[in-house]
Amino acid sequence: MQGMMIARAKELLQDGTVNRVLGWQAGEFAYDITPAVFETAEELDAGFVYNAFCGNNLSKYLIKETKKDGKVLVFLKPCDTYSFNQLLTEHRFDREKVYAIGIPCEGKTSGEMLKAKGVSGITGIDEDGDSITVHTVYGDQGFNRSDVLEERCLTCKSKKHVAYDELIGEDGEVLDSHRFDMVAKLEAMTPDERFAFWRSQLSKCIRCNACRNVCPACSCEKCVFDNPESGIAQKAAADSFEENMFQIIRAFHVAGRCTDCGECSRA
Amino acid sequence: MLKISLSKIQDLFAAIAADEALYIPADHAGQPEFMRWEAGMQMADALNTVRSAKDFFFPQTENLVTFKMQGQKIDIIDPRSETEDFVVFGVRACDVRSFSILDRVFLVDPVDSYYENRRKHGTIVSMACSKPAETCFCHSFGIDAAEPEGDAVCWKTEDALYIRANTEKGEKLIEKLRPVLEEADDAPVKAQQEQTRAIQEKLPLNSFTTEKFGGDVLLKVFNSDKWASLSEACLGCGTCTFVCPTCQCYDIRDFKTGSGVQRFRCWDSCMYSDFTLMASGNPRTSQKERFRQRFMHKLVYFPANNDGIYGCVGCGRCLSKCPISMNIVKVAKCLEGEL
Amino acid sequence: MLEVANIREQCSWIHKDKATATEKAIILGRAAIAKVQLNAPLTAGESPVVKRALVIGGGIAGIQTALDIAEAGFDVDIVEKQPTIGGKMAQIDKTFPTLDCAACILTPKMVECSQNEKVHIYAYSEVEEVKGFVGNFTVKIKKKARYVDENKCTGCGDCTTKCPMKNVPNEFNLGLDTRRAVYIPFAQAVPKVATIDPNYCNMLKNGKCGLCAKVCGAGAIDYKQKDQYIEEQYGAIVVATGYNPIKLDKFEEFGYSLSKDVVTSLELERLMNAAGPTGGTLLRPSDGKHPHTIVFVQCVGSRDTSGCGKPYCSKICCMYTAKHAMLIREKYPDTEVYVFYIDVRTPGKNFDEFYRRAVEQYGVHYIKGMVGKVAPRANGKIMVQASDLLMDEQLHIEADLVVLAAAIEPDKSARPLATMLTASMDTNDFFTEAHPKLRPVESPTAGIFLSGVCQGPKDIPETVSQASAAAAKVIGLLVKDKLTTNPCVAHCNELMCNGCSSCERVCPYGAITYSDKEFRMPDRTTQLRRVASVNPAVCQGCGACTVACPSGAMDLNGFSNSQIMAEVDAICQK
Amino acid sequence: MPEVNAYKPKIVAFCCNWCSYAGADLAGTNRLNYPADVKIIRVPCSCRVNPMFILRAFQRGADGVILCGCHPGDCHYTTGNYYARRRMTLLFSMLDYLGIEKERTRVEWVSAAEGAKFAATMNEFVSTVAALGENKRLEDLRCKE
Repeated sequence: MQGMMIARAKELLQDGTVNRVLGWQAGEFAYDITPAVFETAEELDAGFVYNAFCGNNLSKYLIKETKKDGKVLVFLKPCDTYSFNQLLTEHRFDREKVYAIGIPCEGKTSGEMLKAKGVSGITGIDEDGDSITVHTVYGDQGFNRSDVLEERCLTCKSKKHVAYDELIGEDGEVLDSHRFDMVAKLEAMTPDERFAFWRSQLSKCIRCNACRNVCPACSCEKCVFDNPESGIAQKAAADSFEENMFQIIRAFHVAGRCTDCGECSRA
Repeated sequence: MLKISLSKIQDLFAAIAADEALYIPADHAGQPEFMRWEAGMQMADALNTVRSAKDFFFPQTENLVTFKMQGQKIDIIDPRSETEDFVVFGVRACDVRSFSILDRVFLVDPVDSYYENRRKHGTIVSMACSKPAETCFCHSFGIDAAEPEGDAVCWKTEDALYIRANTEKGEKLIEKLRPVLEEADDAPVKAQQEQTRAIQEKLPLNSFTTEKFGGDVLLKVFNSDKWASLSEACLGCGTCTFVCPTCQCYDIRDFKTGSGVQRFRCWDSCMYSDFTLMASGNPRTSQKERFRQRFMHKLVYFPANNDGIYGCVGCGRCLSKCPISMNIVKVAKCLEGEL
Repeated sequence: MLEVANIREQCSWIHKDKATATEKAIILGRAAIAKVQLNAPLTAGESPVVKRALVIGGGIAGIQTALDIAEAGFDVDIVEKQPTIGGKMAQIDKTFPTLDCAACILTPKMVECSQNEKVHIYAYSEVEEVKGFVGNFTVKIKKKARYVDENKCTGCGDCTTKCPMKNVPNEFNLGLDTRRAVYIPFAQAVPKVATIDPNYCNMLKNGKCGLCAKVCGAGAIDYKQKDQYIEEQYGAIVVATGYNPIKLDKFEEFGYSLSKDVVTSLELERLMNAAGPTGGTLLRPSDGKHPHTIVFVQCVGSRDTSGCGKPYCSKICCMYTAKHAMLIREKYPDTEVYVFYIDVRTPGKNFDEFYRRAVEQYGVHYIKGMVGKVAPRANGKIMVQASDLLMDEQLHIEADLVVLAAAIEPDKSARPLATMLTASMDTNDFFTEAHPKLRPVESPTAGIFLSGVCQGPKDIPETVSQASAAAAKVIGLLVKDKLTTNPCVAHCNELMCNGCSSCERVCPYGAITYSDKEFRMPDRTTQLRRVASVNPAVCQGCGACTVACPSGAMDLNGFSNSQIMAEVDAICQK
Repeated sequence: MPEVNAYKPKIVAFCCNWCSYAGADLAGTNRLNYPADVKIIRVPCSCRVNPMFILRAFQRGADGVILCGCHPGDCHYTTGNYYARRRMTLLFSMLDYLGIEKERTRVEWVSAAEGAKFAATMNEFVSTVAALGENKRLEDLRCKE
């Protein structure tokens, strides 16, 4: 897949269809992938990767990238195409300046997921179909891909691309996901239990804003939380009320605009 | 060297908590965090907590002063009451070092009395690492994960916890705990230390160093054209600054309570667009500049003003928490090529 | 700067305990002070006025409004969806309480419309789209294809007698007789122009025939005619869309679908009209015989809370039924007339006297009670079962004709029109007025006025007075060269605007538009950004956009976010 | 005699200028009594009420918030009350989802002619909220001192 993507990107750079490629770049370890912009074939060869750890949704970067001259090639996983469309309806970027290639996704995993399984000292990772072998300084460990999927991928709603200029690989179907199972469970609780549940969850929040900044629906020029005139500007949550408040307001702002891309749960 | 069997560790905690607050790393809704010990609370095994231990001395939010209005009268209330004595147990070597870095900021003239007050009342019991992770690079800053600093230091082996005092404060604490501890040979500790150091040799960041940034490189680094591509993916979320044990920027804000004003400070982040916001705007206008500020501060400005000490302890939190996996190691590696 | 703390109606008048009331008054005062501190000077804007009015609907309401506006010297257009203006009044035989002939008083007004150079009639046309705001509406009108050139047709009617398609139900006579596929609705139609019904015309359907073109001396027939779209600017719009009787299929008990001799009151009007299907002689539709016993049923679907009909009183039925009963007894004294009623409502000048005459002078049998069942018999008679509530007895009447006073409802075109005009409607699809008592002919949407039954059931005299009132309001608007606009409007902080269109989608007035503007960014670069701007002439200040805006860039003058929050704070303060 | 230390809930009522605010005036003109705990904030339309205002009220120590608008279909601005209804349904169910008692929040349609309904609604709402007691879950302790 990575090879096909690089080859196609090179072609498009070559024939002048696009000027830049928005993709992923390898990091220090096997799993710390960073979104990156590539401008030449050499850069693509040197740095472009696509593997099970390329979870980042690139659609939000289009806001910034389309402000520049020329056209940008972007690779979109099925869930990313939903955010792509949402950004488009909100006029957040110029469609003319984007060439979108849909790429298949079998669910993503992350370093965090492996670490949650107790893996530490990772020196390398091999993928082979559904099995993942992690090499660590403490010895090798094998996993089934399905056991270390990111939380959002467990409730994947669709493997179908809803926006693209071309596809690499097969398009999938909209899935019958279980994304509201947890909601149903919560709804069955009493208000007291629910409140306790949310307090415990929200007290973990360190108000680092990662969820907001990674969210493709949160693309305001100036967020109300950063605007001293809004009356609710906060940097770090001062108390439990503000922890609640941030999450309530953010949830309200993205209501109806959220595309279930799950970037927030990843962040 | 003293020790206590792991099976009796709760007795140790109880002894500490008898007359002061005790915080240990424990499970908080699925994440390791420092929590106030209550009878029965188990110590988490995780290498490091999500948030660093700087919270104890430099909390995320802290009330500075309260103004209360009653009719024409304004009362100014200092919310500080004498902080109770507390013990932070199980701090890793990297976090312990971060305190001395924070001290260089908060305890130099003018002394930050809020920080100082907490620092005075806190005793740090560190915990040596035995299972460092791939994201660890504390040794790059001369930190020995197997021999941490702190008022007292612990080693946890299969069956026992070994403890030794480093400072007067530590002596005092151990004196108090003497009844539950027993004398021990330090051979198992030595063995564990050797083993830990051997593992460190194998870690991917073992050879990572920031020494090239120590010299007169300020303008060279500052003007590097690599910043643009390095910061390209940065979301400006501030996660790195909030989990960082050495980030010390804060913002002072006023909260109108309806009957007055509560002035408080809270962590700020150089990644934010309203960081160091002035009437004229933010001097760092783009994310590239804000991104650069963070790494320049840690790698160049801080050592330049602090006897060559870097503003990083290699705890690796930013490596694992950054949503786009951009971090100080990648930045330093990319830039060092230019030096 | 002004803010009002409502300590009378909302405090001292309701709270008996002085101490708590005083405490509340202080809090309300504190809230008002908190708000007034954040007040900013409000300045009203100005917008020009297009000196032309549009009247939607060409019934008596629309005609009267148009004539009054034209009288004041302003151009006015009437849009009528039927081939002719005239509306329901043209179908009515006589009017109450004077019993003069409807056509005799209506048709001169119709003619006046066609001859007044200030009035322009778009007959057989519909409103397609409305944009703009008070003083400056842009309306797209669809002129449906008549397949007859209006300018050439002389209205001679030759085609309407030669057309071979003879069995087209004549809607003007409510289907009681037939017309041809090419037709002029009635003799006094305005414009008096033939129309080809594309649903029946053989030429249009199958391309065979073409007879009308052959007989037309003026060469006016044009089978290739297309719908035309006209765009016009108006300063004011009057809605006069009128009404229809409701469909009676939900009222099985009255047997409307079972017998031809169960008719609605409007059908009776046609049966009694000299230009109607029976030439003015009252005959049973089934066998053409004279009816000798006639039963009128009142409130069919009116004041009905069962859900089948309408909850409101249709207002005109009591009077027209009295009129019908009286006319029948006058013309055919051998006929027994029974009227079943819940109440007889006769508010209006000379109305009660009129009803008393029907009862006392003409001997109409008024029976308080409801008809339970109407069942046609094999012998052609209709069995009416009813209860007489005053005598407390069951009645069985063998009738020849049953007349149902069907409730009236707003025309079906009103609802989509209201959406286009952003004028509000009630749950019965009547247009709501800006104030039920003090602004009865204005819609809450500025520049939209109401005339006739589209606002609520009313009779002809009331309709005409309202029509003139609406005209007066329109004239009052059109004489102004400029309008001052409401200063409490929304405004957008362009620096924070994302251009996401959230506000545009919720704005009921289309007051928000977007444009790409160049901005100088803090890093000294120039960026092109899509930002919203509010047209203060259009914005009514509801504030929907301020809440829809995710970044808080939209705010409302006079009710700003910070002001309302200051009020909240002041109220909640201890 | 009123009880001296009886719990007095703090109720914020957002009232549409065109209907319920006038309805409240009518209640006043008719001397219809309702608890003084209710404080009214006038807004041009129910759709002007930002969910933020409601959270703000709870933060500042309100125990209940009620939003009064025109009956569906009667909005002075055509559709404002529909927006308000949708937004509040969402907000209230979200608060409910978070474990904040849904009885503390309400949307009610009160026309300018319904002074009696206004008073009755307020009486009923105040007693419901009073029964729940103080709002402890969405308050900001800093505002209580």
